[in-house]
Amino acid sequence: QGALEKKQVTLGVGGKSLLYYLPLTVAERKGFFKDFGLEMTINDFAGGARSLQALVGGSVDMVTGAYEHTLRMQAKGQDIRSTIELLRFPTIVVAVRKAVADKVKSAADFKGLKIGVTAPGSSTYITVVHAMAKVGLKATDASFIGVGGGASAVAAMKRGEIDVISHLDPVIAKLETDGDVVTLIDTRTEAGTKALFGASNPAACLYLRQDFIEKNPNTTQAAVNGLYKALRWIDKASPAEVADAVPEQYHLGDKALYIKAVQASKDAYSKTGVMAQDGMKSVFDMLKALDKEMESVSADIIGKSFEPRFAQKAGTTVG
Amino acid sequence: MSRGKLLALQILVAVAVFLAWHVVTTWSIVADVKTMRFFFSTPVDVFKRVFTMFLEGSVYRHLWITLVETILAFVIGASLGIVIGFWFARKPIVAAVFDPYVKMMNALPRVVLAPIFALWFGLGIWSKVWLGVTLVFFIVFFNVYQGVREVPQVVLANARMLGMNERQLLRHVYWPAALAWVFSSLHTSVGFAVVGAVVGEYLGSAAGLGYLIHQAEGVFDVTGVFAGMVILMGFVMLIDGIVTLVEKPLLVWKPGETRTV
Amino acid sequence: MSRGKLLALQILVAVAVFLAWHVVTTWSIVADVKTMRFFFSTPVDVFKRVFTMFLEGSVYRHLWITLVETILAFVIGASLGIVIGFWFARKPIVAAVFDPYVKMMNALPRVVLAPIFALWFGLGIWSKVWLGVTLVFFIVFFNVYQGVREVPQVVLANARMLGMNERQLLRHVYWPAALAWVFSSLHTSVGFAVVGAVVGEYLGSAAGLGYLIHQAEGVFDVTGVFAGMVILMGFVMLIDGIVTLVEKPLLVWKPGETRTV
Amino acid sequence: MTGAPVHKRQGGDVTIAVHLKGVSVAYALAGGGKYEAVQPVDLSVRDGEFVALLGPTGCGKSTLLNIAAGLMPPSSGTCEIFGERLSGLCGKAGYLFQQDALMPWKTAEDNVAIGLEVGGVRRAEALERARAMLAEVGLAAFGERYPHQLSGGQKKRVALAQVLVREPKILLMDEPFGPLDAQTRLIMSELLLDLWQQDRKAVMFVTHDLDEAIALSDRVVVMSAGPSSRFIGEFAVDLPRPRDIAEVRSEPAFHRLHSEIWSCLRDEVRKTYGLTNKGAA
Amino acid sequence: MTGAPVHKRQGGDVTIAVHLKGVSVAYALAGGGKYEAVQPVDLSVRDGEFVALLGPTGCGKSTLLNIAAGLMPPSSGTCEIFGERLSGLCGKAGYLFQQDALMPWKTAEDNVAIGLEVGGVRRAEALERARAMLAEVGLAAFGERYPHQLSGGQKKRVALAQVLVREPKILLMDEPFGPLDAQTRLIMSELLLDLWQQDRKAVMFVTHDLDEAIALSDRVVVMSAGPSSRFIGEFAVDLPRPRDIAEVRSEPAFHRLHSEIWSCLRDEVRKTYGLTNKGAA
Ligand SMILES: Nc1ncnc2c1ncn2[C@@H]1O[C@H](COP(=O)(O)OP(=O)(O)OP(=O)(O)O)[C@@H](O)[C@H]1O
Ligand SMILES: Nc1ncnc2c1ncn2[C@@H]1O[C@H](COP(=O)(O)OP(=O)(O)OP(=O)(O)O)[C@@H](O)[C@H]1O
Ligand SMILES: [Mg+2]
Ligand SMILES: [Mg+2]
Repeated sequence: QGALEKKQVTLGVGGKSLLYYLPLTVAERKGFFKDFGLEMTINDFAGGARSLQALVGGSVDMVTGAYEHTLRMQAKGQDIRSTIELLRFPTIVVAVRKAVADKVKSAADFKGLKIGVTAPGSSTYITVVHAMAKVGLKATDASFIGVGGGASAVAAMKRGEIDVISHLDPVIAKLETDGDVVTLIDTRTEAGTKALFGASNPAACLYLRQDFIEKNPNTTQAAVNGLYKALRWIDKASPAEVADAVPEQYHLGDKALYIKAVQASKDAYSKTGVMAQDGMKSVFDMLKALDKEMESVSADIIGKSFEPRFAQKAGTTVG
Repeated sequence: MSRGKLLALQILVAVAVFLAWHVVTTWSIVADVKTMRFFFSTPVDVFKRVFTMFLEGSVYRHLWITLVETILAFVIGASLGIVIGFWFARKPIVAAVFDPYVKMMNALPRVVLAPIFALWFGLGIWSKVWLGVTLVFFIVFFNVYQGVREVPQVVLANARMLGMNERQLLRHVYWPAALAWVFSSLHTSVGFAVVGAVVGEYLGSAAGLGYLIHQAEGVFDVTGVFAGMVILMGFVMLIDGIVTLVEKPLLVWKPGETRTV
Repeated sequence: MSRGKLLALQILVAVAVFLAWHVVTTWSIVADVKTMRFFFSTPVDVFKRVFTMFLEGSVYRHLWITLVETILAFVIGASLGIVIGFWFARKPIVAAVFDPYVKMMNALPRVVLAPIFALWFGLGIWSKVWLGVTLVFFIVFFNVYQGVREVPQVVLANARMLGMNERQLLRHVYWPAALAWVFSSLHTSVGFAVVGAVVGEYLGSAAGLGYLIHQAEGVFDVTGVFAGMVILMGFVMLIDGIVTLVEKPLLVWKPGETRTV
Repeated sequence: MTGAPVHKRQGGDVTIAVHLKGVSVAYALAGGGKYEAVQPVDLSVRDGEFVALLGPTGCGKSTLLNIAAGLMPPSSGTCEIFGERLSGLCGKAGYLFQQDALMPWKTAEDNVAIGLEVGGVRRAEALERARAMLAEVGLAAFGERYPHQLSGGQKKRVALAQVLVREPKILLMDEPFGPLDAQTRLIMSELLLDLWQQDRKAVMFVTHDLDEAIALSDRVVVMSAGPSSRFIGEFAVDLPRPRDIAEVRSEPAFHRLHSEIWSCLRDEVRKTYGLTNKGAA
Repeated sequence: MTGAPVHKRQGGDVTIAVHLKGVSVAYALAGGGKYEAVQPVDLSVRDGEFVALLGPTGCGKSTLLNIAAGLMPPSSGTCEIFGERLSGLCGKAGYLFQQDALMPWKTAEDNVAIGLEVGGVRRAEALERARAMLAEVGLAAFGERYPHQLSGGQKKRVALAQVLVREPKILLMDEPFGPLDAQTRLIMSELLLDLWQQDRKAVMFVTHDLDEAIALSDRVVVMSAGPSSRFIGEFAVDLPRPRDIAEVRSEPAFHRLHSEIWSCLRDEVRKTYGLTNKGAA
């Protein structure tokens, strides 16, 4: 491995404590970035969109965020590329409030319901709309309510202001343990993801600007290596070991519950760091179908959206 | 200065701003055009968007909701600020005891409070209204509190000698004396009422300008974000204009510059 | 009222609040205890947490960063507000031309501006500082602007007859006359400086109290959120205390209640 | 109907309206010091009596009126109003302040009417009476002006109307005719005496115009220069009532009193003018 | 050293300090109306001349001083100061306002010293001169008081010191001795005359005290009652200078003048007092 062009790097993430970004936390806590000579400052943002904006603006060097962002940026002519896949499945869960669970059995019943999503336009929103589209419903058939990321989402469901929620852990875990909801669609598992998207669906990844990659290939490689090491570690570790690795606050005050949640989504973490071609295509198709701005974009951008060489190299060099 | 000349100058400023905006998003002067557009869109696109939004008519519903929230936040916040401001100013003991708590509460980041507001008031307009109220209230409150204490002592003594009781003093002395302060705070807080409503919508809602902006932001539609903000600004000018209209006749008694004709 | 009695009353209020908080999070009166704790934690836990935070020492770094941001935001925002407020008040044409733009800018939701600030000022303290400045500035600005126009006409005329030029008028007349308004606005804006810094951190950062609160919120660690807010409040009291210390000697000339002995 | 006995208090048959008993006043200064304005003095004003208060500038005349009005507590002694110990504001008194004290946000007529309105008079009637009173003080055409649109003397007359229209039992007047020209002064004095005559009020009247003091009052009280001023002379004015204020000045009794009080005052002022300055050098 | 010629303007050898040429003033009223306070008048005050301005309350005396000070523009006509047309403030004049105009946030001595400081005098020296002037007006012990801690007459004297300490070429004085007792008035008048004598300034002096006007001035100008007031009389005061103000009142010339001006004034006030009221009814 060549000398690092840049030792001190800043990384952006939108909601570091989410299970979605577990590999990052593991790499940080276990010192995997340091192992490869990086001094990593992690900036936490209120949402993935903000971390991406910081990347474009140049205030962070790299971001762990949704793969979908790189596609959107490519479509806008911003050359942003993902370098390693962290999460194979979106881990988004669509659940329905207990009280209406007997009437709402699938996406086909969403007509006229109030659906809570993290934010209008976000991936939680797109996932539900996709599910509805599959059964012939349009987005306008239900009303979507942005409920935000954290406790306000829980509050909205507990107060009965929404009938369906499309969200991630820990909101889902909280609602599930409190027995407030019944799960309809679960993309934390391979089966659930395949059922909804027909393929894997790369979610979290590490992405950077192309010019940064070009100028700092070794630094990029080091960051990928660190995350790859974390992926390998997660693959081998037991859920309990994972729970011990993260800060205590992440446990939601209930370690057993956290272990259960890790168990539920452990399969979703990428095994190789390399995205499956059909998975990328499935994300692209979904965006194209649901977002007006993406309609005219050619499929060529898929090729530019992911650079497999770093993950592949990590696969051969990192044990 | 004549109204016409003033308007011309104001338009000049606006044109200058748009020109600058246009230039930096068209040529790579300060930064790469692509990056600039990613953050600032272009003025032409933004105004096209605003135009279509109004033409299509999709925006009216959102505008209406934000308007209602803003006005409610403004009215409730200002009323509370005025009432409690007066109360504190007239009851020094109450003021002394609660002073540190009021200041503490003013320092709570409203963004963090959003979930609690959602819990108490749901995701409808009321959680937004109360978010706005927490901003408006403090601005008005502090100014009223100060305004009441600024009443000239001798005018106050005279009013008391004329037999006014506490209620009458409020109405005939404290209130008019504090009015200039109240209106100064109202001009500041109009903006904050809008901010409260929009941020509330932004943090969780089903409609409103904040919702639109948030939606646009989620898909990196900067043009949409800026279009939302432009509408927002027009909006504030409107409400502020109403405040000024109310203010004028209430403050005619102000000495001001003596004018000969 | 004696200082002792006042303090006792203040503590009483605090105790009452904690008691209420304790009761609703211990017994299912208003709502299920589990739900209440999810949103409000319990006072005992919160104070335990604050205690450990200080004991462990992990909090100091964050506190220091937020302190620096807050103070910078406060000082810069207040200075700008004072300077531009005076400028506007003394140049009616400038004021008339820019008036609508100032009001528009005041209505921009700061949350939406955060990415632009990050673009301009990076993710270090400066983007937070400027976020705070945009809050502090407007509050101070509007009050200074009003304060200058409230100077009694005859005092002003007298000062001018004494031969004061514009600069001397500013120093000897406008400034002292507006001082009460300035301080009133400073008391409001201390809180907003903190809010600006914390919200900035909350929206994207690597350190600071806002970062801590954001971290805690992300994992539903309400105890952590409330602990952060409690620390924040202590914080504001401190800065506000400093403002009051500065204010006292500057406003000795205020008539106030005449006292006989 | 002649002057009141001096240096002797009345028996039970005459009510005493204002009774200052051993009243002294010391102001708190910033920095903990104090300034003794008035040393313990006694003063009683009978119901229906017109007392003029004279004294060099800064001697404590306004201070004593403030005490009688209940606007501030004396440092020692008590103030009794119609036999009742005063604590808080004196509701029976009307006070014409030395400074501008009109509400700047009310027009002249509103300023006058408000005193009636707060007493429960209907607005329409209050306004009517206010306008009538403004006409009496020569300001009928200025009812709709705000105070800042009036001249110094006009403001003072609005304040006068404000006090008189309420017909208080006790009148406290601090240089009511200060900024008025001699002619208007006479007219206002006549007005005041007229009203006083109709319904004998107790009046405490501060003025610097010795002629005016004698022409109007039953008794003239002279104060020494401050600090720690006290009463240095009381003079009963034994001129018949009703008086023609313009004419009364030509009576010999008037002249005698005038020169008596004048010399009492002059020595005091000259002396203290030197003293004050030396005290500070 | 005797009085100035009246009704005739001077030739080239005497400088005219203040020259109001056809000045009229109409105030804008709310609601678009206007109030003509003064109809076109001419007045010239020669350098070193002491002119007293007399007139019934509300006739426009303060208005004319404001015009001469350059605080507001006349509705018609012009004001010339030492031959130059005035636009904006008159830098050569010192103005003692009728109302309280002290800066409430400055102590008495700072209020007096500031006028020197802004003129470039070092603070230490300015303070020293301020203290000396305060001593002259009998307030040596009150230098560190804020205005709200002073009595009415004390505030007026601080304002007097504030104006006099700057030694302006033109003095505009609006009832400078209003709230002072007769004795202090005399002392202040003497002080004013002393200073004026040393370095002849042009003085425009508004007062309601006819004795004072005659005793101090070279010329007395009488205004008619408002609205649209004009000059109804000018009287040269041919009394020798230097004058002893207390003594001058016993001279026969004084008495003659006094009764002349008095009757001129009385008729005017009585007449207008009725008129104003009728105009509004
Ligand atoms: N708030 C105050 N603090 C300190 N001293 C004061 C205060 N108010 C008045 N004094 C002093 O008390 C003394 C009496 O004041 P007061 O106003 O009663 O005088 P006065 O007799 O009314 O004088 P004038 O005729 O000038 O109005 C004065 O020497 C004044 O300086
Ligand atoms: N700002 C104003 N707007 C309208 N009218 C005014 C204004 N200022 C003064 N006036 C009127 O102009 C007239 C002259 O006022 P001015 O103050 O000059 O009187 P004055 O001669 O000084 O009286 P005084 O002896 O009572 O002080 C008065 O009738 C007054 O009501
Ligand atoms: Mg007095
Ligand atoms: Mg006047």
